[in-house]
Amino acid sequence: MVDAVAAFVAWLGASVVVLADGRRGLALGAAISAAGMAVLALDVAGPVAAGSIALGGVVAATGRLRSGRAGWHVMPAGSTPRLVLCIAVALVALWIAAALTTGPGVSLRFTAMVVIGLSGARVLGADEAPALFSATGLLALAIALAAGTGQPPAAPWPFLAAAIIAGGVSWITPRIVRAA
Amino acid sequence: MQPEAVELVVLAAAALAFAVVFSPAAASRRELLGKGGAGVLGAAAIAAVPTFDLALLVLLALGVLHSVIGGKRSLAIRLRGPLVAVALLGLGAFFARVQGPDAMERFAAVGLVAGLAAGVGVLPYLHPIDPDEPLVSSPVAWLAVVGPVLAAVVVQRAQSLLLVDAAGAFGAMLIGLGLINVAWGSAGAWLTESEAAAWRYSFVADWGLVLCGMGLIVADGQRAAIVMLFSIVLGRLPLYLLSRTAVRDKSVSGRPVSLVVAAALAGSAPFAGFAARLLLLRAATQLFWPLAIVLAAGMLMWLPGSLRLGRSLGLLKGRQAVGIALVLAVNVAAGLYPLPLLLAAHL
Amino acid sequence: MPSAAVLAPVVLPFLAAAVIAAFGIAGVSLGRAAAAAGAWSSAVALVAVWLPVRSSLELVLGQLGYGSALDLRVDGVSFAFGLMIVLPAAVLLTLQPRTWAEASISLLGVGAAMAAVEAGGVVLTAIAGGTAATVAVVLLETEDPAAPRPSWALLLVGWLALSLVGVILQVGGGTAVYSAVPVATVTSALFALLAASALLASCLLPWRMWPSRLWLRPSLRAAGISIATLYPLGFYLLVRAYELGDGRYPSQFFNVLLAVIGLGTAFAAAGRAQAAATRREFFGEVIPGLGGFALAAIGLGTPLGLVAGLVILATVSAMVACLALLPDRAGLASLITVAAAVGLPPSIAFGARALGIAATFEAGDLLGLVGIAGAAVWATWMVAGARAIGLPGGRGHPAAETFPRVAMFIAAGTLLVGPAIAAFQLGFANPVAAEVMRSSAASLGGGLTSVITVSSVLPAVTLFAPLLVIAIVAYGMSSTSAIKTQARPALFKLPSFAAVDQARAALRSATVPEQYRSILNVRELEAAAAGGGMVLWLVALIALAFAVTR
Amino acid sequence: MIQTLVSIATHAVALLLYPGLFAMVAFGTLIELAWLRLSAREWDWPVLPRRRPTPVVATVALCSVMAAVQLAAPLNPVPGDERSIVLATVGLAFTAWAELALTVEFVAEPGLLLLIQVCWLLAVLGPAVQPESLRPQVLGNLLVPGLLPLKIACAFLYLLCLPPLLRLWPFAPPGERRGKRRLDAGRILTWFPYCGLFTTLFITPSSDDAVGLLRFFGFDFLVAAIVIAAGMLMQRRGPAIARGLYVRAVPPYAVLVLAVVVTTSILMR
Repeated sequence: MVDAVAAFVAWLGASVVVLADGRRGLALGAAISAAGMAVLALDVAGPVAAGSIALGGVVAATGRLRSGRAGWHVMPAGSTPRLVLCIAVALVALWIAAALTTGPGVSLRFTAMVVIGLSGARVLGADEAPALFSATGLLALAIALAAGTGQPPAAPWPFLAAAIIAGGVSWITPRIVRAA
Repeated sequence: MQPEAVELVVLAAAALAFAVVFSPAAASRRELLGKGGAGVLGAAAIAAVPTFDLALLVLLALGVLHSVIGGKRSLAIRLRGPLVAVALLGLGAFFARVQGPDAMERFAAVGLVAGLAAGVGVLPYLHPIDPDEPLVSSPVAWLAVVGPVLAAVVVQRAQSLLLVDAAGAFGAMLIGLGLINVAWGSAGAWLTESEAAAWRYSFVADWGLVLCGMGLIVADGQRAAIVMLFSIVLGRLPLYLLSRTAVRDKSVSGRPVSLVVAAALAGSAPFAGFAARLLLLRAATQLFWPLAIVLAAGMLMWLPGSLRLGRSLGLLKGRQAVGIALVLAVNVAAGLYPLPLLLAAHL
Repeated sequence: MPSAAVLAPVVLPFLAAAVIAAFGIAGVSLGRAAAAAGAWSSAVALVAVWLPVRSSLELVLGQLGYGSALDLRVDGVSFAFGLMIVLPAAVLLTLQPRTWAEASISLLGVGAAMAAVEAGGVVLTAIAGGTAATVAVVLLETEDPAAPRPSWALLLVGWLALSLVGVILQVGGGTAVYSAVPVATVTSALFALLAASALLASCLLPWRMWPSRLWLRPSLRAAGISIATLYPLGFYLLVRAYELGDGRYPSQFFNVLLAVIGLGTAFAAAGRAQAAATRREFFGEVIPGLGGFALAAIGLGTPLGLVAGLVILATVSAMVACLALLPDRAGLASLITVAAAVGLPPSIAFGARALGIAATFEAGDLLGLVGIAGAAVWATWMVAGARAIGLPGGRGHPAAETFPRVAMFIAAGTLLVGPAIAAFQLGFANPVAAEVMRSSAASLGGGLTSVITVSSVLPAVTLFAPLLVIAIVAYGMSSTSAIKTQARPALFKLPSFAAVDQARAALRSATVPEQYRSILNVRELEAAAAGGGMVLWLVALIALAFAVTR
Repeated sequence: MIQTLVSIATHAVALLLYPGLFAMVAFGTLIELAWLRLSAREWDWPVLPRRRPTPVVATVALCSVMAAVQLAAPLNPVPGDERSIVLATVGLAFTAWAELALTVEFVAEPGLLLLIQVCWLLAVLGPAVQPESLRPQVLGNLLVPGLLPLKIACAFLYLLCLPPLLRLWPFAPPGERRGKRRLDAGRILTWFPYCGLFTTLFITPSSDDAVGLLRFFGFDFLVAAIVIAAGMLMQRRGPAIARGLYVRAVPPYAVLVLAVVVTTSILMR
């Protein structure tokens, strides 16, 4: 039951990142999604992995609060297609995770697919740096989480690496990007 | 580490060294060394990390790094290719690991092939280009430095991740995409208006043959791919570097050197491209001989584009002329005697 | 004789090219001496390797990486074709002044062509031949970018097709080495591909292509070298094809087809020659004409046809050197060259063509009709030659590169050695037949004085010698004052390929109708594909997923 | 070595005396005088050809003697197996075009003449396709019923083509000078090879004795007479008839002969 809630939370966070344009919305989404993924990682890869994801999420959210458009800007005007995207991806992921594939770890499979899918779609659709880098952070965490599906992960390295990337990416300020 | 990937990292390092030595301006040499070095290190990291997921994370980091170092194109465009590649490769690996119907395996193959195409920057996921963009931040960095290593890693991992049926679909998709890129790339190199785009399309055309080689599961296919990647990294890339000075000056040279360069770019004998084509025809003949006929016909489409690119090399003197001679000599040696390349990659 | 000696004829030109280039870059031009040394040393090395042994000497080193070992071989075939390539090139490199770059590139071409004929397998021949073609294009471009040169695409098609043949042999038969390929591997389809690549490599086609057009270049330095190195290679492949098929082509249909293509080429060249406006245009058709006769003879599939074809090819290589050195003006040199070109008796060209026609009758199965056609084409060449004697010289090319006496000596040489055709065939052509037609080559006989065919004997020495004396006396007594140089009408017009040119122009100017242009705008299509749009990327992913689940 | 020298001497004798140069000049002069006598309205002795031969005459002489020694003339010093129909045919083909080398004006209707020469080549070489033999006397000696239609068709085509090849047709070349007629040295040299080749190919070989000689030359004179008659007929009928014959009749007939050659070869395989 905990895993299911964690999966929902991860999806909710990823959806917020897709729907929000303001720094607060993006930070909140990153944090929520990381939290959900951390809980799932605890079962799959142990406390170090879960801690890495959680820490990565916190650092990412903190970094995101420093730069980007002020305020929440969650579901701004014209974001209906993104909303439809979040729901559709969730439904497809759920169908694949629960009905199509077999074996334990339905929540893990759902979360990996939905976070990778939504973050990839956000990268494809976004133009501003904050949204792009937030999605990048989530993508990194999801890739590490996906490493846990199938066979048991031998080492926590993917989670550590993902955390570093997620955390580091959010501290890249738009000024550096504009000057480059 | 995978010997093939190691060899490609070494070739990328050699190409970087060539670029630094034969680059016309001092300022660009430092930039080349710094940013180019980071690219080569990133490629090495992709090859070195023990698991596929870590490789994806390294690729993601490299993508972010490449987008941040600047360039004419917008951040979103520079970030899109690598990140979509990571997402697709991640999903591909994920589908390969979960138990489920055969379709899941095939979706895994789709994810890996699409991710590879997005990472390298070939059809259908061409990275948008800007003619005035410096080399290190242009898509050619993915096509000629990181892409080869990424391709080697992805193909090798795919062989372990995918079962027989999905592996067949994986190979078939690679060959299909390869033929599309051969046609589009060679036509683009010939007909497109801007010279820089023409050079990019010529890389895409070469990648078409690489994908076909990787898709042909026989040993000769892998050999063809590694020799073709050699002719990209240590043939087409250095010549592209040298031509960038001429392209801006719009000086088109009718000198015979441009014909020799055109021959090297067109994969004519005795350059490395011809040896790669020979191996590719061998592999195709072993698998399905009509494919060899199609490939042989496709190989002729390099000619007009290569003549154009050869002419765009301009009147190069002194150090650049020595650079061209060195590139041609290396390609002739590899074309006549590619065995060391293959042994180094354990093929 | 150490087997490494087979490397010499290939390596020596490359070495000379490197030395000339090194000195040239340093600002010192070594002139003709170095170039001549490179070429003549290759010729001497080839003879030195072959004569003492007079059987095949092979060097096999390690694998190269594409399924072939480095396998070089000097046997009867490579000796004959090697001489046909290197001798005219050596003469031209010795006499004609060149820049160091042109000399160096020319020697690269000679070396590559020698490697092509010494290669022990089809794949190596494809690589070396492709290299020789590339070098020839570069050489012609170096000398004069504006002058006509071969279509690079056409040359590349030929050699790429040959590499496909080599690959199929490797995959189907386990090897592409000429002497080791299992006969069953050479199917009709594969042979058709091999024959097509041979015809493209030497451009043995009825249309007016580079073997004719190169002679109209303002300077003939690069043209002579290019034709000397490239033209024999297509015939070399057709001769080696006999070795692949154990002395025969897969079906007699190919023998007839190649003979007809050869005669078609010779007739088309004759048709253009008899319509030539200047003597230079006439001489431009001599090489394709002789090549057509050689192809017709070699394509017959009998030992007599093969040796007749080889003797004609030897005449072709002599004429390449002669025509490149001949000035574009009237005079005795020009007259003798015309006589040699049309094969006035008792020249060696006359004897070889007569043997070629005789071979068609003795090959049986209605091939005699090819012989009749051959005689008719030869008659057309007689008309063209007679007409050309009175034509104006032509545009002319730099005096520094013309040597009328040497050209006359070469042309007269082909006339005077007519009586020695039997000896020449015995030493030059029979070893080739023995190499590629082992089972049927024994029928060739006659020794040094005559050529024995199935139904008759050509008394080369005993008939041609007195005939030669008669010719010398008769022409010695006559005077050429009566020849009137004038513009002469053509006897007939070949069907001009205007229709082909119109079709090509229509294809080039074809455009999409105005109302559909917005849909099929290539520029916009390219922009969309290269724009990296989200929709395109997602659609592509879905398409791949859909394709995979079929 | 001695055998070779003897053979060279034999061939030299054949080339210069018989059946070579001397026999050609003798036979040709007689026939040429007959032709001049019959074809001219008022007769007076023609001027002898120039003492110094032109390249045309030299070429015609060279090629004609080579053709003449291939004939199956009785007592021909050249051994039978060393004769070839190809050498004879090609040699005579050269003689038709030697004059074109000097100037266009000396050759009437060159295009049509080339067409007729191709028909003549078919007539001469056609009979050799099926037997696969190149010895003239062997072809002449073939009396296989299956080959007779072919030989008859080729013989008729051969005779049809002779008048133009010997320039007896009514097309006077533009360059021909009026006034006193000069003996045509070129034609004199070709009468014997053309007539002798017909006799060799289409009449059974004669024996190597006086009777054989009479028989062989008898047939030669007969062929010459037929050709002269045909020439005179065409002279009288005028150029239009002659052009009509050689444009609309001879080529189609040659195609028919070609069909006969192919059919005969297929049937007799």
